[in-house]
Amino acid sequence: MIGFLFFLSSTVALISALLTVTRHNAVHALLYLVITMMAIAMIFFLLGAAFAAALQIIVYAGAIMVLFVFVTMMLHQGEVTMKQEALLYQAKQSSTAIILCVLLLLELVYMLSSFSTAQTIMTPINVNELGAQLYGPYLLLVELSALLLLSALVGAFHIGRRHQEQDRQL
Amino acid sequence: MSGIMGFYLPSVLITSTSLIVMLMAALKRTHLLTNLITTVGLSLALLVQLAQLGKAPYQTSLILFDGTTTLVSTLLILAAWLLSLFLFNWLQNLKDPKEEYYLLLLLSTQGALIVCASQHFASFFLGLEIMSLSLVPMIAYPGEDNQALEAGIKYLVLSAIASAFMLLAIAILYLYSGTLSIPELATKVPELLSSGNIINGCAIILLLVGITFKLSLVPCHLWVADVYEGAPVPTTALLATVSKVALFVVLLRLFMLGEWHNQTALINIIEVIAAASMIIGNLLALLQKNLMRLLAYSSIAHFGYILLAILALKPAIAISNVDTLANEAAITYLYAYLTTVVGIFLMLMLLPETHHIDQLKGLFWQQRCKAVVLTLLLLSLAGIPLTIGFIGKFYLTLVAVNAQLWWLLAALIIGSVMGLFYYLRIILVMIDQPESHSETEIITTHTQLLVMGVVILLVIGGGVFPSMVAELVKEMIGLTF
Amino acid sequence: MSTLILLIPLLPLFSATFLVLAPAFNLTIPKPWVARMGVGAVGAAAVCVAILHIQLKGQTNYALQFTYANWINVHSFTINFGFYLDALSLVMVSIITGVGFLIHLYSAGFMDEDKDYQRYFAYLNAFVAAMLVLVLADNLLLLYLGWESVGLCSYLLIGFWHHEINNTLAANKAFIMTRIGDTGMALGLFLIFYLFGTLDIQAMQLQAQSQWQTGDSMITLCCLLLLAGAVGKSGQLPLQSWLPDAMAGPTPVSALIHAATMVTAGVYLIARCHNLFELSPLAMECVAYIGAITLFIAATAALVQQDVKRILAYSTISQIGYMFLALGAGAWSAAVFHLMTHAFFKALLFLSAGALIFSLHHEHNIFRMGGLAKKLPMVCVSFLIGCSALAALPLLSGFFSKELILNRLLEQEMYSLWLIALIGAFVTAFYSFRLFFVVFLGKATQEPDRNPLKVMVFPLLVLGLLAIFGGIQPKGLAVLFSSASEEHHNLAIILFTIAVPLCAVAYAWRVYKEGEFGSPLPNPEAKKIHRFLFSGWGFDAFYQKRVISPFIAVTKLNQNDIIDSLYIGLINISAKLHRFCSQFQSGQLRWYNNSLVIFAIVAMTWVIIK
Amino acid sequence: MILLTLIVFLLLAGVVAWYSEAYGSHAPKWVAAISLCLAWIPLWPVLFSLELNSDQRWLINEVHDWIPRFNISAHLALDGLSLLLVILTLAMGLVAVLSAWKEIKKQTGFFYFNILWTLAGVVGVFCALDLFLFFVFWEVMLVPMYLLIAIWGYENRQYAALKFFLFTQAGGLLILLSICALVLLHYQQSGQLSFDYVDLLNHSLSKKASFWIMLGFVIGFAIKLPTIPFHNWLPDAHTQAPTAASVILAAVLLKTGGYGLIRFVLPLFPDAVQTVAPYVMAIAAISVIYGALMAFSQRDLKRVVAYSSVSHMGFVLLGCFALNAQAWQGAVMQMLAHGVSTSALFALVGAIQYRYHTRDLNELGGLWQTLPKLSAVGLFFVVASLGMPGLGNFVAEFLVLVGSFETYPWFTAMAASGLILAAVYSLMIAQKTFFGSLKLNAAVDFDTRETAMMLGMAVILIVMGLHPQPLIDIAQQTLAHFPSISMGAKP
Amino acid sequence: MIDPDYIVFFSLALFSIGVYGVLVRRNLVFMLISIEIMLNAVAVIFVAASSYHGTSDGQIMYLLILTLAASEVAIGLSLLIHMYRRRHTLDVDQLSNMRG
Repeated sequence: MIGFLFFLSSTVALISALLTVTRHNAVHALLYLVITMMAIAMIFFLLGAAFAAALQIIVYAGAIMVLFVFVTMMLHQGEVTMKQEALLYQAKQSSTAIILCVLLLLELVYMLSSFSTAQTIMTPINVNELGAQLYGPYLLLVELSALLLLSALVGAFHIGRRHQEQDRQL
Repeated sequence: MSGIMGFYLPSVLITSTSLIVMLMAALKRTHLLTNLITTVGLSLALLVQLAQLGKAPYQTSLILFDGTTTLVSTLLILAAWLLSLFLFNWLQNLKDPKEEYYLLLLLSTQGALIVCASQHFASFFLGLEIMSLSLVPMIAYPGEDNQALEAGIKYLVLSAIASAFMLLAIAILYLYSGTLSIPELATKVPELLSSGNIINGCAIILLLVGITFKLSLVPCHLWVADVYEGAPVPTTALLATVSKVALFVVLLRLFMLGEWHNQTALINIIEVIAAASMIIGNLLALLQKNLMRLLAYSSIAHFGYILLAILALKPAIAISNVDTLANEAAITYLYAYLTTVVGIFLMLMLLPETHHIDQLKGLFWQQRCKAVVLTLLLLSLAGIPLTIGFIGKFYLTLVAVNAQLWWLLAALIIGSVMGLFYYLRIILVMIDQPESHSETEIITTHTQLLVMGVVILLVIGGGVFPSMVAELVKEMIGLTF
Repeated sequence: MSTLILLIPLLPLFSATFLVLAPAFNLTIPKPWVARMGVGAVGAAAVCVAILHIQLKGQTNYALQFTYANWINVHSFTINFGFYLDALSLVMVSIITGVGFLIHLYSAGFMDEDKDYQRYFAYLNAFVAAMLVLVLADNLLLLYLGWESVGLCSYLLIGFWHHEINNTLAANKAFIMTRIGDTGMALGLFLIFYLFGTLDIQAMQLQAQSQWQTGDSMITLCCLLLLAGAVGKSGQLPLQSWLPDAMAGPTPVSALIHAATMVTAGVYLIARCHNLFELSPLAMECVAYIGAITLFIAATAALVQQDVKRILAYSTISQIGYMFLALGAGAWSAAVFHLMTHAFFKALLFLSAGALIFSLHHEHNIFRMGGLAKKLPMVCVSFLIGCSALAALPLLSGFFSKELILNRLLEQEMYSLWLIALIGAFVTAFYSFRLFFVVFLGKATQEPDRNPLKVMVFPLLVLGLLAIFGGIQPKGLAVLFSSASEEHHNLAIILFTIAVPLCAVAYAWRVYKEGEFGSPLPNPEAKKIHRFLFSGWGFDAFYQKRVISPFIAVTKLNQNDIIDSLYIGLINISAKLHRFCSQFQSGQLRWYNNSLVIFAIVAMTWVIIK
Repeated sequence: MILLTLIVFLLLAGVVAWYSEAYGSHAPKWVAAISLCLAWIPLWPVLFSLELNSDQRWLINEVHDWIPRFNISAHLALDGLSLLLVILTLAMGLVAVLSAWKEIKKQTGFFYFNILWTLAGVVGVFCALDLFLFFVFWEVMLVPMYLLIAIWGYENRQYAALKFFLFTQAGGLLILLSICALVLLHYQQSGQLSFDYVDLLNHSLSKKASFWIMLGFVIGFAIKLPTIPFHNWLPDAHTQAPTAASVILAAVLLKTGGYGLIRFVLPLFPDAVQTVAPYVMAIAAISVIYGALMAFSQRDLKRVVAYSSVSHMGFVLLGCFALNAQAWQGAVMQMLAHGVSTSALFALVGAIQYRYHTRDLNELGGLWQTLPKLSAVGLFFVVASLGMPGLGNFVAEFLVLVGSFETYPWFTAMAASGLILAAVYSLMIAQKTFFGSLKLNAAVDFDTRETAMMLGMAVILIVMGLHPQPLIDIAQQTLAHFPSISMGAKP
Repeated sequence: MIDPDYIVFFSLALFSIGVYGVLVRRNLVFMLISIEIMLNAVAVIFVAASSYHGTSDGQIMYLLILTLAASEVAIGLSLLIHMYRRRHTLDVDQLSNMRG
């Protein structure tokens, strides 16, 4: 059952990921991406990482993707953008990239397949344990994450600031 | 406990300074005060860090404060401190708000400190991201500047991709070894290798993608020139020194632990990277007229040179047993590179709007002091004796000869000669007599004189009397577990 | 006595140094004092030689060696400043100081109007000093010093009137051609040092005699290398062509350097090293043949020259050829004897020619002269004496020495060489009287505007006397070379050899008595031969074509240094590579992304393959 | 402390000269000239006694701590060879200053600063016995020389300066590699890390190792010497350099190459040297001839002299690798004599250039008619350069050739033909410059300063030619310690 | 029970898709999206490995990746807006003023 669910969700995730990177319409792509996120959350859940699955949906699909959608909607100008995008990306012209990606995948798979994990028993990690670790030996990481977010905040704030003359243009 | 606190104190100081700066910006923006606070904070951090030199090492599962860490941390803070001294004048000419820059500077320095102290992939990764994500806004800082924007986007996207590759590598390592701690991993690597698989190699390659990108080594060097050119000068300085040096320490740590010389394929790859960086980096710089691009290319070459030290860490067939010399070589070269390059960027900050080599024409006759300092710094980059650059190169040559890396040494020679060519070309331009002989000595402030003095002291003092540097480095390298 | 010998070269040297350095210290010496100094120094040297003669009077077999100072001392290589005096060097010293003094005296008058009076005497004194060092040296390196120094002085004096570019070219030619020989000689010195471990002439020859067999190829090589030097200096084949051009210098210089002394240095060298040469029959043969061929070629070339000095120059070459012939035949003393007599009569001839030129506003072409016998009687007489001695007319000095040589050739049964020498004698007599007749008989075409000065006449007188009565072989020479030749002269042959020059003179009289000359030659063949002879058998053209032109062409070709293009190529390649690498810096973000991925793929492939 | 004092004194004098420009543009040259005269004072006691130390090796031997990490010390020592070359350096430095006296008008302070620093570097090279220190000086002297050429040079100065620096730097790096390899191999054998020459003399390297290390040294020094095919920097550098720099370049900088060969290559690798000797001598002989041919074809007077340097320095290389006492002495003498004669020629060309602003042989001519003193002096040095007996060059060349004839007669014969070619190009200089009809306007002849300088050098050359024994004896102090090698190759 | 090999394969495939997106898309939005996909792919391995090894390290890494993704997106989007304002396009190929 778990196996089947895994196959199902992984197939969904891959297909929607593929669709994500090939769409011309950014909003569509983002919606496919949300589906991918959901599917991945499902896999997390199957792996026994319930907390991760929840975060995947809340933070990723919920917060980050919404941010994306918001920005995209802001910059989206309907048909014009679509036409532009159609010019910018044509699947036919991406044969080199496809070859590269397939090569990369094959090599990675080949290299990793040379090793088989002996242990295949899953031990779910509960939130308790996670929290104990996170606020125990890894406390520093939490603080550093704060710094990371701070720098992102300041950076985004500074760059995203509206300039006087640009206001007039928009 | 106080001893342990001492190790954290510089970071705490820097972080607190950044918080104060943020609060200041939120309450009332005063550039001068912000500058002052930053400088004071960094000075304090530098002092504290200096006091840490020579202390017994300390480690947690995430962080390692050994001699190397403290020494390199000192250098990193020093670089940031020197930059902060020059920032005021430079930022004054900018239309954008100024305070954020200090904040980001402090944060990226903090990130670098964490990177160079990390002995756990989580802390390494987080430090790295703090550093690079703070750098992105710093690169794209001038809002009016299209080139800065372009550079910022390029850096962001590429560094995200590089991070993704690095994360993949870490994930693979974690998947198969079950640990994220670097020393623990090192103990498990032989076991992994014994089963005759290539996972370790695969992971290291992926990690190398990220590292070569951050160190701008060939073939992942393409971004560096564009970003240097587009970014504001102090950011470039930070990119060229702090971020690279911090990362290199991790690379060094990684290579110190494992039994790398058994993995010929990897060694081969690193050899090729080193040789290609030396040759291609210098070739790219050869006829380059844009100063920033030139410095970018030369930094490629310099990190190619320094890879020699990595390769000499555990040589397959050494001439003689020289203990930790390769390690010392790497650190000494980092020291030389960092001080010199920071010096050069500081000088360029004093010469605003200098992008093209020809803009330096006649500098020697108009602003003698600056030109002499710049000349000395360039000579140090070129590795001419009596500068710290030569001492670094001497160390590298010594260990490379010891490890019998003859082909790489040939590349080093070719690269050095090419390098000398373009450094000398800059000097030539500076001493070229301008048509109109105008003595427009731009007044240099006391701070600037002080900073130039410090740089010259580090570069020439270290070159003429290298024993202090050598002894310090040796002592610090010795402080390990 | 050692001081006396030392003084001989030092006196002229001091004078030369003083005259050279005076302008450097802004010291102006009045002209008469310059002459007094220059002439006086050589005169004093001559007096020293005279004293030497008196002191050595009665001794026949003497060899004095004095070491004055150490020069170079490295390991086993020891060279001293030392002089060696025996009969040979005494003869040479006497000639140099004696004839030298006369020529200096003559120069004081001849150069009277030249503004570089002082420089002239400085050079001339330096030359005398160098020549004296050459002949007095007791080792080959010191000899080489003198040897090169005389070359240098010769160069300076040939190019004395340096504003005329041709003069300096002639000087260059002289120096470089002799330098070619000198380099061979230097190699000879290396070889000698290598073989014998010393450069001392006497010690070296002693060793050679005691330790080496006759005909050893090493010895032959030594001799041939020394011969190369001698050939160059003495204007022998194949390095003879500089000497005619060397006439560009002032005439007294030609008399002193290019007739009496320097050019005979080669003869001196071989005579000095005769013990060595005796060990190598092959080398001796070479010397003889070189001499014979040279004497013939030069004599025939002298036949057709028009410039009075060139005639004399070719005749000098030819006469030195005789000396070489004598040397090759082992007639050492005869060679030196001929050297001496030649010095007298050739100096006389040159000085007379100088007087001629002096009187005729520097006219050199004999065909523009004529009928001067009455107008310049003094010159005419001295010319006559000189020509007669040159032609070896009986009882003049040249006769005795040439007679000795011819005799020796017969004794050695070198008949072919003898024949050449005889033909040479005929030609010599012919061209010398051709010169005399053309200049002094016939119609007067040019008026002399002045007569030779008194200081010039006196040397002519003395030399004339010497040319007539100088045919007494110095006793010491015969003893030195131990060539007490038995006098079993075949009277018929003697008469025959006397007759040959006389015939030649008669024939010349027939051809040139009425000044019927200068008419165009009848047929083209004769013209061709005339041109060939006139050019000195075409050596100059040959060298120009085969050596100088290719040399210049090669150097021109490589003017920009072919090796430099290697480095320029390197620069170009670097620039090309730079542009190639820069292509990849396209600024395209996606290409940069690609580079990361490609690197990962390639690196992993390598790991997999490994 | 004597040697350190000497070097530091020169460095300080340079700084003083630079700053003295504030007191007028004439001040620096006086500072430079006076300090070069004062620089003799530390050497005074040595010059008089010439007494060796207790170890019978050095006149002065001083060791100062420097980098204990690598056991590198500032080991400065003076023996016969070094003494001769240091004397040459100081003397020719003075000549350089004098020849620049009127020529340099702009930035005089910095000019004399560079001159003095170059000289200090060269003195350091000649005195350093620690290989690391030697290398440091070796490179340091390049920078001020580079600046001299690049700032005060003629038309194409930047190209020439770059070329000069790059060539020597490439050679320098090879030397650095060799030093490192030598030191490490010695360390492995003896367990003692040392850069000291005296320690390293006792190495026992394998044949292969010593061959390669020696090759690095030889190529590095050959570039500096220079021999073909590494000579191309020289004509350009000489031609474009200001007179004073040309003088220093010719007089002392080239000598560092020869000094390196004699000081380091010969004693350190006696066996390896033997294996390469025939090849190196062949190259040396070709250098002699090639340089002479090139000199003849040039039309720029300075280029002629520069190529003649290539030819003359070929004799030094020949002498070094002939491996016997005469040839070594000859090589040392050649360095000294060439130092004097060629720098005199450069000073002369400088004087001509100063007066006529041209060095083109086709434009010159007939100078004797207006400048008799200059021409006479010029003729003297031209003659010296063609190896006239009685002058220093002859003694040197003769000794070299005598020595090398014992080992390789054929190469010697080849090199000897260089003597003929020397005459060819030297006389061409004389003819095209001093003789012939006058093509240029009259000019002022030598003044007292120039006359004194030139006559001084002439006297030195004559003394060297007629009484070289004192110099030979001094050099013998060094050469006596060389392993005597007899090749035993009979012709 | 999920075979670890499948998980690895899945995440590598996802990663490659992300790489593909980065390589071919010229629109900056899509590039950022593709990077998110790559990060997610890595996260899958971390979480899976965490489960297999029974250590919480992997999940902590996942949290960190989450933080990183958020920060990166924030800065990336702000740059994107900035670029759109100045250039009126999102085509990164037009960002090639600097080259050589």
